[in-house]
Amino acid sequence: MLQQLINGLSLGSIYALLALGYTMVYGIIKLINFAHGDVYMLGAFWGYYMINQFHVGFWTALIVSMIFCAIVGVVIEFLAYRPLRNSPRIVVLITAIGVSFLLENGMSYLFSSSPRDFPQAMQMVRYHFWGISISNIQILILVTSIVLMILLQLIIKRTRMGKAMRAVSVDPEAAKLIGINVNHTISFTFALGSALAGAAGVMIGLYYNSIDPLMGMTPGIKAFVAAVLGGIGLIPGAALGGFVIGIVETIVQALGFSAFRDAAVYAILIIILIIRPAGILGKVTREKV
Amino acid sequence: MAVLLDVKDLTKNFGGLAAVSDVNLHLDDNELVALIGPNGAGKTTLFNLMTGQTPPSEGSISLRTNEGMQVLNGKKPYHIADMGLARTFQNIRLFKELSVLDNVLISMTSKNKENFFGSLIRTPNFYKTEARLRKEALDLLEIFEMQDLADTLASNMPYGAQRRLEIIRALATKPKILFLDEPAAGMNPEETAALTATIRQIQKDFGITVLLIEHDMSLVMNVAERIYVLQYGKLLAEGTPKEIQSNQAVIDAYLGGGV
Amino acid sequence: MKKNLKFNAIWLLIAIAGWILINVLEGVGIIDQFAENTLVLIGINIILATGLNLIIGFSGQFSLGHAGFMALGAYAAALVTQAIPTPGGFVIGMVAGMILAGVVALIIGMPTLRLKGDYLAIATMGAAEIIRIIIVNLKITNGPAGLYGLPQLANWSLVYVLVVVTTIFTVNFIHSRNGRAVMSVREDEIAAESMGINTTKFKVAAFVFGGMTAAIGGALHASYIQTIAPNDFGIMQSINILIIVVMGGIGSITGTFAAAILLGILDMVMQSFGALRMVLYSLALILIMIFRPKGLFGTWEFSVKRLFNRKKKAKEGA
Amino acid sequence: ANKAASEGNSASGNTITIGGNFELSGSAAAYGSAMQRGVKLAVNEINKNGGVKVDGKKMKLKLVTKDNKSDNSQAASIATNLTTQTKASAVIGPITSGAGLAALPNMTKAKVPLITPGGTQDSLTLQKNGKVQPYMFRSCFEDSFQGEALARYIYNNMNLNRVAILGDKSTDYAQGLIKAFKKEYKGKVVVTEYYQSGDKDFNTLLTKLKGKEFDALFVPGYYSEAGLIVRQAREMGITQPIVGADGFADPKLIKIAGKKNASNIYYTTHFDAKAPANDKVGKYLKLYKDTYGDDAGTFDALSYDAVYMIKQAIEDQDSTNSVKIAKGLAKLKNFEGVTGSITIDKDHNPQKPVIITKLENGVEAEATAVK
Amino acid sequence: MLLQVKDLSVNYGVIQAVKGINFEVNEGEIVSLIGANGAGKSTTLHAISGLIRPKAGKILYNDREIQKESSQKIVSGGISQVPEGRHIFPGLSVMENLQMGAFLRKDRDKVKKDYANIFERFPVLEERKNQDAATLSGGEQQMLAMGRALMAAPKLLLLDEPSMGLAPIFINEIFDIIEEIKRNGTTVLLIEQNAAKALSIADRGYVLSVGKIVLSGTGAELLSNDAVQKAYLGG
Ligand SMILES: Nc1ncnc2c1ncn2[C@@H]1O[C@H](COP(=O)(O)OP(=O)(O)OP(=O)(O)O)[C@@H](O)[C@H]1O
Ligand SMILES: Nc1ncnc2c1ncn2[C@@H]1O[C@H](COP(=O)(O)OP(=O)(O)OP(=O)(O)O)[C@@H](O)[C@H]1O
Ligand SMILES: [Mg+2]
Ligand SMILES: [Mg+2]
Repeated sequence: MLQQLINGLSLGSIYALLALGYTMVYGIIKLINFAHGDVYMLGAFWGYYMINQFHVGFWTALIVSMIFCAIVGVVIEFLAYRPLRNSPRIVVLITAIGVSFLLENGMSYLFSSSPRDFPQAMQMVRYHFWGISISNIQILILVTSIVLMILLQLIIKRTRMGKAMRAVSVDPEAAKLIGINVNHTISFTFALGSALAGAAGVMIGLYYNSIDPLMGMTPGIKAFVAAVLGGIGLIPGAALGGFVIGIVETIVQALGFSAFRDAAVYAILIIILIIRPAGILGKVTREKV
Repeated sequence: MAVLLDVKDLTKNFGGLAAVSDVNLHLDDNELVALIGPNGAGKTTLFNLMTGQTPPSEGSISLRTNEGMQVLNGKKPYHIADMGLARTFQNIRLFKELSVLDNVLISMTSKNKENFFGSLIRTPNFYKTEARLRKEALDLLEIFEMQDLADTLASNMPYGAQRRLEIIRALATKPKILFLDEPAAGMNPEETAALTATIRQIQKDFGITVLLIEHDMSLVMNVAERIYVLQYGKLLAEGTPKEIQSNQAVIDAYLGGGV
Repeated sequence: MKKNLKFNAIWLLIAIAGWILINVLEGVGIIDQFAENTLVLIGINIILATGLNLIIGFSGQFSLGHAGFMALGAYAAALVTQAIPTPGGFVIGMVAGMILAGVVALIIGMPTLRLKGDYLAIATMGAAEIIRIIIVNLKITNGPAGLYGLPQLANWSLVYVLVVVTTIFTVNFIHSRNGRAVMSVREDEIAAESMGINTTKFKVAAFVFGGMTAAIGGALHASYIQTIAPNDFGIMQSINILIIVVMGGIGSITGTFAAAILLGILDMVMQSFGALRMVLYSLALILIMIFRPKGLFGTWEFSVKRLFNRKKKAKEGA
Repeated sequence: ANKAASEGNSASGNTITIGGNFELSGSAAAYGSAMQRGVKLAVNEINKNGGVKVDGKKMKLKLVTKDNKSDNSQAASIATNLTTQTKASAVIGPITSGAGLAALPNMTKAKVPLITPGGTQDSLTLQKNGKVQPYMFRSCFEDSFQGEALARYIYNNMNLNRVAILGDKSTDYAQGLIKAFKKEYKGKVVVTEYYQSGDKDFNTLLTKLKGKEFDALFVPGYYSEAGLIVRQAREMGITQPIVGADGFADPKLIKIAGKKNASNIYYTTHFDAKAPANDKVGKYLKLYKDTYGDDAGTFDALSYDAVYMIKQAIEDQDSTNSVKIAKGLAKLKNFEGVTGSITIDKDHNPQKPVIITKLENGVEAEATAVK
Repeated sequence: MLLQVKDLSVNYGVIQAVKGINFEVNEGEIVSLIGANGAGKSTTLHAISGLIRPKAGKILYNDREIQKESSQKIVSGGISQVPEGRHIFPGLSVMENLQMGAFLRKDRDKVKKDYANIFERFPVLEERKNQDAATLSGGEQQMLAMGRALMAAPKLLLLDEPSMGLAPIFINEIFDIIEEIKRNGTTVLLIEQNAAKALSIADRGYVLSVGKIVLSGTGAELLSNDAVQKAYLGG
């Protein structure tokens, strides 16, 4: 059972890692960035090419991918979302879906849709103790997601940029009036969120050793669910949601209901939302009239 | 004159803050009453309590109906509205993307209910009712000389017109009591004067009771028959405009020397 | 009163004329089987999107689970027509699907419609996925393989009639007192409640109505394609319907028609673009949204009455 | 001349049109594009070698492909498009059973044969009343054939009598295999667990399986997930043989699993470089590698064969008429394809030997043909 | 001259809200803009703050053209606005809102002192320091909006109807505060419905009607002007 808990945490950390980026973008422009999962895919592919073509090490690939994805995120925001700054949110959502389709199919078109093996830039080592087994890469992912969560929380709570992000998220107009550059702030958020996705792409590529252009679809949706479950827009919420989903999936499968794994996740999501309409950590603010 | 609305020992706590505490007040038939008090005194909160937007911490609100006094606590806002309490909002809350006429028609829904399946098939009765409601709505708009704006989007109208529409919309629910939260905010003296006249007129023509919150004393002192003064959530004073104007406690807390 | 009758008659005439026109075109061979196929798929999408537009565009509730209700309609119709392979059987199946979808919408809607915006979206998406997963795991639905070899009882005429009927019902609903109440929920829930409108009731009503129309679309889909599988009703299907609604203009039934037709034709033309197909489609989607963010028609509606009045005005002016 | 010729589609001019109803985008794009590669390879090869001999003259093949975006209603619409607009004499694809079923009514209406290289569902080629679908053919095995063959092989040849199953819940392919396997297997199925296509993490399920006693792990599914399962199972210390069907038969399986992990793996396949059924295999593998710079997978080969099956049917019937081609396909006997010597049986399933390949350290260690 | 507006025109789509107006604000002055609802007062302020691009005309601040500059640059140049409808940051506490006001400032010590000043002026805000700003009463929000703008330590403060929704006793106070702000060296451009009060503290004033400036003069002149009396003072 302890082993299953480890499995759940390790799966959850992957969801959490992706959910963090989701939640950041959502937090600032209230956009369900459907393309987030696909930026993660791009990160994995970029890491793949860096390692295969330039034979860089894991850490270099990780950082280069983060930078690459940050740029991609900013460019996507600039071209596809910024022109719609004053449009209804659902319109931007559709655009995001369009971007997601474009990335998935564009990559399929250019690089074929069949999966490819990720170069083993880091030797997998397994540690066995107390009857459980855990690999160095699992630990890496788990630690990274927790560190990033703390880091992000610090950025948002402590830095000037974080302050600007909070202001823009609640009232962009008023944010301008206190001298915040709204566009820069949003770009920064996309860069940060996308860099996280890039990191996730490389780490998860390495972990599973398989990447393909559609790899972002399912985890993207799961990460979105995780972000909502924890309270969308909240950094700790995203992490918590990710872990909860990872563990729920593990428990359901361990209990022998593997065919109903996703149904159970959604059922728990709905139940939690009915009890806490703004997610586990979200607080419901009744509008004052 | 019988009591129409009776508020007893009403209290609302937000965390440690008693926004409204132990308030007792009553509204009678056909009265025009004002509620004043410093910023943050709890006036809007009191409105929210009476119209069901906010559940009270303690105390009761009851309304006289055909079946005698009925307690409103715990009832949903739409139910309370249906029973005859209508309101406007401090920060205008119109149905922005709908026409002025639709704004008014929507308020008539609760008094002119429609069967769900009936609304799918257009019976002759449907057209008859629609025509009647439309006429009623236009008549209401006419009171405020807004019939020409009937097809304008609510959000495209100047501020003052929006405030007036909010009042019409509330009237369209055929209320027994109308609550107005700062109806003159953002209006200049001239517009305020016009509003004063209209409020008085509708109160008389519709035979309803009006309770209004307002910081503009030119309006309050002109229309109110009685005034309640709230401070720190508690009732500070009650009386006629004359009495209130000369009440030292009210002057110190609220009016200042200027009036 | 007479005037109303006249407008209704004009609408009816337009509908009948459309039907005759298409039949004639089919007779002379301008509309071949492939075009008819396209028309049917467009028609089904119109039904699906109209219902979703009622939920999203008019009641302002963000539902991302339309495919779930579509699935209920499809499976109900498929199972019933397998047992009773007659037009009557199809009607029974479709109605059963509608009732099932209505009841499920009620069960899902009651608790979840309290949620706001994206929370509701994800809850409805989850609910639809649960429906799908249950279908995957049921014996009677034949698991992931789905049901196939269904009798083709839906033809193009039936689809046309049902498009007309659902549109009329939807439009009538929107322009009734209930419909206005639904719209007030979208505009400002707090204000609506204060005007005596039971917002929960109207939200659920729109949701149930939308769910039932989705079931009609699903039933037609099952019976026309003759094959259904759980994967036909996944998240992507919900998204595809959503795209029609938004592209047409949230809150415009005319727009829904236009977008369904445009996307339907695009879908057919793009079949020949091979692997580039979805690349071009997604580019088109992004560009349309950027250049027409209000949708093809915004909230504009085609109206016989207005057309008529304008003519009259022009005449008076002359 | 005869009635048959007025029905269905025939070639006009000097080219025979073959339709491609391919999954080029969407969830099955990986398999659909493999199908496209195989079909293109065959069509180009045939044309380069002169074409198809009909009525004493050589006619070229023209391939018209459409993308059904892995969507069933699009597959149906494309079936109409290819048969009524393009006037194809035969159509290859879609690759999945579901899409194939959706396309079938329109193919039947137009009387044009459809060959699916990947639709393995048993009932795909059969009507409700048990009669054969006249216009549906496949170049791949049906589920029961492989499932039963594996069941027998595990029990009889490998002498293993306890099996754990880890199958894909979201595809009918895996479900069909499981059903057939369970029916035929004489030993005990210890446990059956499910995953979904697109899953990447199988640690939980494998951890659970690890605690059970079993002799072999049967994984009905495609290589994209199976590769990961093999890898994660081996890393976890599950050393029992892992058995799969032709969904395993792709070089990607070994790449994803890792060479070291791809040991003690058994799967059914259609062709094998080590024990080639005929001299075509080697040539095909080389041509494929030269053209695409990659190793050929199963779907590519099955699609490649599908084209040659059509060519054979045309030449046998000496007609480009689609009804005739269907007849020819139904009568196909001892057709030598790269996936073996094929005879179409009365249910339009190809009868060909199934080869079971064993992997050791990522290379094929042995291959056995089973009946 | 601190601010100079030249032939400013602003459109919303096809609607021309401001039609070629000219006015100026000198350093150390209180200048008041008055006019009926929809006259274009708020629109003018939006143009100055860079929230909306003018269609034509110039805005000179310290003789520098700012009509094309970003709002960020404009704010960092020392122009701060208390917008109509308050626009406080909901979900953030009162204190956080005030901190936001000092977003561009680097002089930490001075900022600390300014918090104290704000709390002295608006004691309610100190009482409500940790409350979610969205739950403040209307008047409290108005004070917060003012406090936030002051935290930017502006050279030019744009006030859009600061007395709206305030209790009478506090209206007098708010005008005192505005005068005090002026004494502390901040120039003020004031929009008010309460024209009498506004003009009585203003050095100069302009009357705006349907997008045009129809009258101008010193505060006292305008106060005694018949037309102004009639239209805006309820006399
Ligand atoms: N949801 C809430 N949570 C915490 N405090 C609240 C909440 N709602 C109101 N308050 C506080 O309750 C007090 C009363 O607010 P209310 O809005 O009723 O004042 P008001 O009398 O209408 O003032 P104004 O004239 O300024 O509008 C205020 O101090 C406000 O900050
Ligand atoms: N966002 C907008 N879109 C379209 N028109 C607008 C917009 N904002 C303002 N207007 C119009 O521009 C004109 C000027 O508006 P503005 O808000 O500047 O007036 P104001 O003088 O500030 O009035 P008030 O006293 O009501 O605040 C009005 O006719 C108004 O309806
Ligand atoms: Mg108030
Ligand atoms: Mg203004």
